Amino acid sequence: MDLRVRIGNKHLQTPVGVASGTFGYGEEYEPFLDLDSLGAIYTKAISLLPRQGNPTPRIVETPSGMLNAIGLANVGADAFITEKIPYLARLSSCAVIPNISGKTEQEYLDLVEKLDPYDTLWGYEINLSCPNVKKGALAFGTDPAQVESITRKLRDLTEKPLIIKLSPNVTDIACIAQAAEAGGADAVSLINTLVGMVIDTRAKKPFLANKTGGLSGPAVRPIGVAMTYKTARSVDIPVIGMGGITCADDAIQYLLAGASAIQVGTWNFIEPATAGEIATGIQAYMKEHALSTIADFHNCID
Amino acid sequence: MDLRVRIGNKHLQTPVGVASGTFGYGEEYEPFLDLDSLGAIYTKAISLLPRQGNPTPRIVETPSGMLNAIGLANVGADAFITEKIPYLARLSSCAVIPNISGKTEQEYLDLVEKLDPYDTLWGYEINLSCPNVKKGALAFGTDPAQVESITRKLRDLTEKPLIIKLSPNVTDIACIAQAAEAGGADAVSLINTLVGMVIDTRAKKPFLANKTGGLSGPAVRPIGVAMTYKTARSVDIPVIGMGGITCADDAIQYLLAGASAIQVGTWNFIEPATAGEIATGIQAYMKEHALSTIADFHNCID
Amino acid sequence: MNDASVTIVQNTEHSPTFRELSFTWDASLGRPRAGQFLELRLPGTTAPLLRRPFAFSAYDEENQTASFVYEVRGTTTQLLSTMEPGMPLQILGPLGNMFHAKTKGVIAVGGGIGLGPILYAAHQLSPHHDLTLVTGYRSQESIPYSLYTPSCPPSICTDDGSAGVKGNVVEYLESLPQERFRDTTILACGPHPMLAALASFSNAVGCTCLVSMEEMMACGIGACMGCVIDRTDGTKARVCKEGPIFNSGEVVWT
Amino acid sequence: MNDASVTIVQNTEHSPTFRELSFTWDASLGRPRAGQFLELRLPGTTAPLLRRPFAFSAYDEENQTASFVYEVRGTTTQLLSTMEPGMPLQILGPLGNMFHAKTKGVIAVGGGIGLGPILYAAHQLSPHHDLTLVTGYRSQESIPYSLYTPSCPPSICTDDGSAGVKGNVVEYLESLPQERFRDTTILACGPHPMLAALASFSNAVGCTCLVSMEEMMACGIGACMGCVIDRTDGTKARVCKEGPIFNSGEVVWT
Ligand SMILES: Cc1cc2nc3c(=O)[nH]c(=O)nc-3n(C[C@H](O)[C@H](O)[C@H](O)COP(=O)(O)OP(=O)(O)OC[C@H]3O[C@@H](n4cnc5c(N)ncnc54)[C@H](O)[C@@H]3O)c2cc1C
Ligand SMILES: Cc1cc2nc3c(=O)[nH]c(=O)nc-3n(C[C@H](O)[C@H](O)[C@H](O)COP(=O)(O)OP(=O)(O)OC[C@H]3O[C@@H](n4cnc5c(N)ncnc54)[C@H](O)[C@@H]3O)c2cc1C
Ligand SMILES: Cc1cc2nc3c(=O)[nH]c(=O)nc-3n(C[C@H](O)[C@H](O)[C@H](O)COP(=O)(O)O)c2cc1C
Ligand SMILES: Cc1cc2nc3c(=O)[nH]c(=O)nc-3n(C[C@H](O)[C@H](O)[C@H](O)COP(=O)(O)O)c2cc1C
Ligand code: FES
Ligand code: FES
Repeated sequence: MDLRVRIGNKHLQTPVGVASGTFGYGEEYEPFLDLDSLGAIYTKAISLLPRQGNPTPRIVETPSGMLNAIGLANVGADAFITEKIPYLARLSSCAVIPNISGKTEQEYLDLVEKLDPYDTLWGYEINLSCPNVKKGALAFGTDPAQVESITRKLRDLTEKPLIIKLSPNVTDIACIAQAAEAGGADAVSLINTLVGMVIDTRAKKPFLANKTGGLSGPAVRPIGVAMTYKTARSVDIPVIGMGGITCADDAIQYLLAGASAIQVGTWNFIEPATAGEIATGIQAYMKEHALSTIADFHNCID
Repeated sequence: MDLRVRIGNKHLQTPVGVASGTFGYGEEYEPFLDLDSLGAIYTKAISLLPRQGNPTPRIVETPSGMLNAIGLANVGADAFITEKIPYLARLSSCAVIPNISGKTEQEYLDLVEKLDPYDTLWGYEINLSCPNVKKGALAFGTDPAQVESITRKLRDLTEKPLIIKLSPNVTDIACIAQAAEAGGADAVSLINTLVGMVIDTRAKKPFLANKTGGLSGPAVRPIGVAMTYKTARSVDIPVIGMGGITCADDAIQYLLAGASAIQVGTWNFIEPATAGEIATGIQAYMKEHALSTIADFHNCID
Repeated sequence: MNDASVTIVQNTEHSPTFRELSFTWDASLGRPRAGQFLELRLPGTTAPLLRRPFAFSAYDEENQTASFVYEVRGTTTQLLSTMEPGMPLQILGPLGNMFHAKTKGVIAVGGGIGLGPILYAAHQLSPHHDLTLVTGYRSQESIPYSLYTPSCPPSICTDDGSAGVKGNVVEYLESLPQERFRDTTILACGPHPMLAALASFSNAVGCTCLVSMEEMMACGIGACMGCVIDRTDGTKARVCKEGPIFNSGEVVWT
Repeated sequence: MNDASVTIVQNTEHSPTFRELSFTWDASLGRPRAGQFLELRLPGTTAPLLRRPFAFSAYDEENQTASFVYEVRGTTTQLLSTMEPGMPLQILGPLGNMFHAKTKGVIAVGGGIGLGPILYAAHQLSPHHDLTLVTGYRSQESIPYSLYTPSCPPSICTDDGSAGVKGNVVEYLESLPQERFRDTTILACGPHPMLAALASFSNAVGCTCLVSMEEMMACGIGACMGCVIDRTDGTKARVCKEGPIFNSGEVVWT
C-alpha cells in the first residue's frame, strides 16, 4: 500500500495535511500529535511585513461552522525565517509549506524569492483567495487571466512545487483551476473560506469587527466536495481538497471525489489530535476496499 | 407599527414568506399554522409540463444542512391551475407567488403568459437558479446579460410584481441583482441553494442519485446574510432574503442586513409551525428597538 | 398530526442491537396505529438537523405512553441512546398510513429494525386473526427476547442458525405449506432486499403483501417530495404520505 | 495540557443564575490552577461546533474531581444544563496562565460568571494572604449561597440592594479605606466594564490588578489568533495563551 502523493517534482509521504491558519506554525499541536506523521503542514499565511490583523471579535460560531476574520495576522517573512524555520527544520518527513499572501502581485513575487533559498521549505501554497483582506487577494483569485499570469511569474521564480489555493466564492472554480494549470501550477488546493456574515441583532451590528468573515468547518464540507469533484475532472494536476474534514471518512469523500491530498482545517480546533489519525483511517479503508495507491481512489466515481 | 412590504405595485402584509419547494402548495402545513397569517407562500417550482423529478435518493443530511436534488418535481402548469389555484384562492391576505422554472427562455415566457390571467396569483418568483436541473436554469442565473434580457421579456408580459430569484453560486451576486433591476424586476430574492455533494464512502458513489444537490439550512445562513448585505447595497429594489432562517432572530439578521422580506425554507421541515411565529417575533423586536416600519431596519447598519 | 414536546419515560437496551424508547403520549395527540410513524428531533441542536422517522412499536392507552424500537446507527440514534428518562423530545406524528388485513390469516414479518412496527401490528391483529409472527436476525446475540409478549410468540430465524431456524425469513416462509398463504396477508417491514424477496414470493403464492417502505425523509408530511418511490403505474408516491405501507405489487422493485 | 473524555459527577443548580458542574479529573491530566480554564465540547454533534472556555472553580485532589461554575446563556450551556451525572464530556485543559499574588493583601473580585475562578483563587490564597472576597450580583435571587465556603466569607454587593451592600463591586472597593490597598493585589474576573473600572481604580490607588479577560475563542491553544486583545505596548496578546490573566495596566481598555 502506498500513501505517497506526487506533486510537481516531489512527494508528500501521506495525503493528510493541516490547513493554513488553523495550525499556527505547528508548535501548539505538538502535545497532541506527532507532527512528523503528517504529510504536510501548510503554515499560517505569511506576508512580507508583519501584520497585526483585524480588530476583535475575529471569530463567531455559526451552525456547524465558524466565521473568521483574522486578517492574515502573522509574524512577517523575516520573523518567519529567523523564528519559525529553525523550529520547523527539525521535522524530517513532514513537508513544510508556507502559505503565501500578498496585497499586490509584487508582494507574492518578493515573498517567493525571499523564501526560496530555504531548503526546509518543501514548496508553496499561494493564497489567492483570502476574503478578509481589504483590497486584497480577492480580485486575483476570481479572475482566470490574473491567476494564470501570476502563476506563470511565480513559476519562473522557483522549482519547488507551486500550489495555487482557490477561492470558492466564484461562479466556476474549475475554470480558475485551469488557469492555474495553464500558468504552470503543480497543484491546486481548495476550498478557502466562503464569505459570510453574522449580525448581532441586540447590538444591531455585524458580530465581527470586520463585518464579514470566512466560513469554514463541517457546514461547508458538501461545497468543498462538490468543488473538488468538479475541479478534479477539469485539470490534470493534483487537487488538494479541504473544507469541513473531521475524520478519515470525510477525507475519503474528498479522495473519492478526485483529490490527491487533503487538509484538515477548523477541526484542528475541535479535536487537535485528528489530523494525526486520519492517515491510519485512510489506510484501513484502502485495505478493506483493496486500493493500493491514492490514485486508485480516483477510479471509483465517474 | 407597520409590517407591510411594498414590492412593485403591491404590498405583502408581513415580510415573512415560505420558500419555494419547502412548503408544497400549502395544504400540508395547514395543521400547523394559519396560512393567512403569512406574508406570502412561494409555491413549489412550476414548469410547463409535469415533472417526475430525479430518482431517489433525493435528499441527504449534511452538518446543520441538507442537500436536495428533487429536480423540480411538480404537477405542471395545467394541474397547478386546475388543482392548486382553487385551493390557494381561499387565502385572503397571504400572497400566493408561483415559483416559475423553465428549461428554456421560452418556457419561462410561456409560463408567465399562461398564469397571468389568474387573479389569485399575486406575482411571480422567477427561479433562474436551480442547480439541480441538467441543461437547466444555471446558465441564465450566472450571466448578467442573460438575466437582464429574460427579465425584460418577462416584464413586458405582466404588470404583477416580478421577483427574480438569484443563485449564490456566482462570483458577484450583486452584479446579477443589478442586471435583474435593469431588466425591470420589482425585487430580487436570494439565496437559492449552493451546489454540494456527499459521497457514500461505503458504496463509493455520490449519495444522491443526481450526484450533486443544493445545500440549504442553517449551515448556509451566514452566506445568505452576507449576500443579502452586499446585494441590498447594490440595488434600489427590495431584496427578499433567505437561507437558514429558523426563528425571528435569524429573520431579523436578514432585515438588518438590508432585506425587505424573508423566506423560511428548510426549517419548515424541522418545525412546521415556525413560519407562523416569526412575524410576532419581528413585531416584538420592533417594539423593543423602537422601529416602526420594515424600512427602519435598513438604517441600523452601514 | 401534531408537533409536540414529549418526555422520555424509558430508554431500554433489549439486546446489543435493539433499544426501545418509551415516551409520554397524550391521547389528544391522536392514536398511533401499527405502521404509522413519528418524526423525532433532539431539541437544542441543528446537527442532526432533519427529524428522523421511527415507526410506533406500541401504544399504551392507559398509561398514555407510546414506544418505538431502534438501533444505534448514526447521529440521532447515537445521541438518543445516551438520553435519560425525564428528558424532552420533539415529536411530529402520527404520520402516514397503517397496516391492515382483510383476510383471516396474517403473517407479520420483521427483519432488523423493521421489528418495531411488526410487533405492534402483530399485537393488534392477533386477537382477531390467525396470526404468525416471523422475525429474522443475524445471530442469536442480537435477539431482543424481552420485547416479545406471550400473546404473540415469534418464529425466529437467524442467518447463522445460532437461534431458531437457520436462514432468512423468506426461506422460512418458503418452508411453510402452501395452504398457510390462503386467505392470508403478509405484513412486512425490514431491509429493502427482504421486502423485494417477499414481494416476489407473495406474488408466487398469490397472497397480498403489504410492505413498509423506507426512504430518506426531510419533511415527513408530504411537502418536500424527497421520499418518493416508483410505482408500477409509472407515477411516484411519497413514502411519508401515500405510505409508508404499500401493496408490494404497486412498488417498482429495483 | 490534555484532550480527555471526562465524566460528569454533579450538575447542580445553586441559584436561578448559577450552576456548577463537577467532573472526574484524573491527576495525570495536570493540576488545574486558579485562573486557568478548560475548553469543553459536547460529544456527538457539530452544533455547537467550537469548544467553549470555562474557568476552573475548584479542584479536589483527593476525589479526583474538578469543577466550574456556569450560567445558561446559549447553545452549549443550555445543553449542558440538561446533562446528567455519568454522561461524558470532552475537555481540553488546563489552559492559560494563572492568578498569583506577591503581596500580603489580596482582594478577589468576582462579577457575574466571573465568580468561579475568583472562588478558586480565594480558596487557594486565603491560607497565606490577607484576603477579601467581593462578589457582585444583580439582585438577591441570583446569589448562589451554597457555593461559598466558611473559610472565605464574601462581601456581597447587589445592584438593587436586595442583599449585601447596594451598588457594584467597584463602588464597594471605593468605599474601603485607602490602606486596604497597600501591599495588595486585586484579582478580578467578570464583565468587561467591571474590569475596565477596576483597572482605572487600581491605577488610582496604586495597587496591582490582575484581570481575567474574555474573548471569543476557536482553538484555545494559541493557534488560530482569534482571541487577541490589544496591549498598551502596541502588540496583540492571545487571551488563551498569554492570558487569560493580564496585568490591568498592559491592557488597552476600550
Ligand atoms: C417510515 C420509517 C420508519 C422507520 N422506523 C424505524 C424504527 O422503528 N426504528 C429504527 O431504528 N429506524 C427506523 N427507521 C429508520 C430510521 O429513521 C433510521 O434508522 C434513522 O434515520 C437512523 O438515524 P441516525 O441519525 O441514527 O443515523 P443517520 O446518521 O441518519 O444514518 C443512518 C444510516 O444512513 C447511513 N448514512 C447516513 N448518512 C450517510 C452518508 N452521508 N453517506 C452514506 N451513508 C449514510 C448510515 O450508514 C446509517 O446506516 C425508519 C425509517 C422510515 C422511513
Ligand atoms: C477564559 C474564559 C473563561 C470563561 N469561564 C467561564 C465560566 O467559568 N463560566 C461561564 O459560565 N462562562 C465562562 N466563560 C464564558 C463562556 O465560555 C461562555 O459563557 C460560553 O461560551 C457560553 O456558551 P454558550 O454556548 O452557552 O453560549 P453562546 O451560544 O456561545 O452565546 C454566548 C453569548 O454570546 C452571545 N452570542 C453568541 N452568538 C451570538 C451571535 N451570533 N450574535 C450575537 N451574540 C451572540 C449570546 O448572546 C450569549 O450571551 C469564559 C470565557 C473565557 C474566554
Ligand atoms: C481561523 C482561520 C484562519 C485561516 N487563515 C488562512 C490563511 O491564513 N491562509 C489561507 O490560505 N487560508 C486560511 N484559512 C482557510 C483554511 O486554510 C481552509 O481553507 C478553510 O478553513 C476550509 O477548511 P476547513 O473547513 O477544514 O476549516 C483559515 C481558516 C481559519 C478557520
Ligand atoms: C427540498 C427543497 C426544494 C426546493 N425547491 C425549490 C424550487 O423548486 N424552486 C426554488 O426556487 N427554490 C427551491 N428550493 C430552495 C429554497 O426555496 C431556498 O432558496 C433555499 O432552500 C434556502 O433557504 P433555506 O436555507 O431556508 O432552506 C428548494 C429547497 C429545498 C430544501
Ligand atoms: S419526506 Fe417530504 S414528502 Fe415525504
Ligand atoms: S483561541 Fe485560538 S489563539 Fe486563542
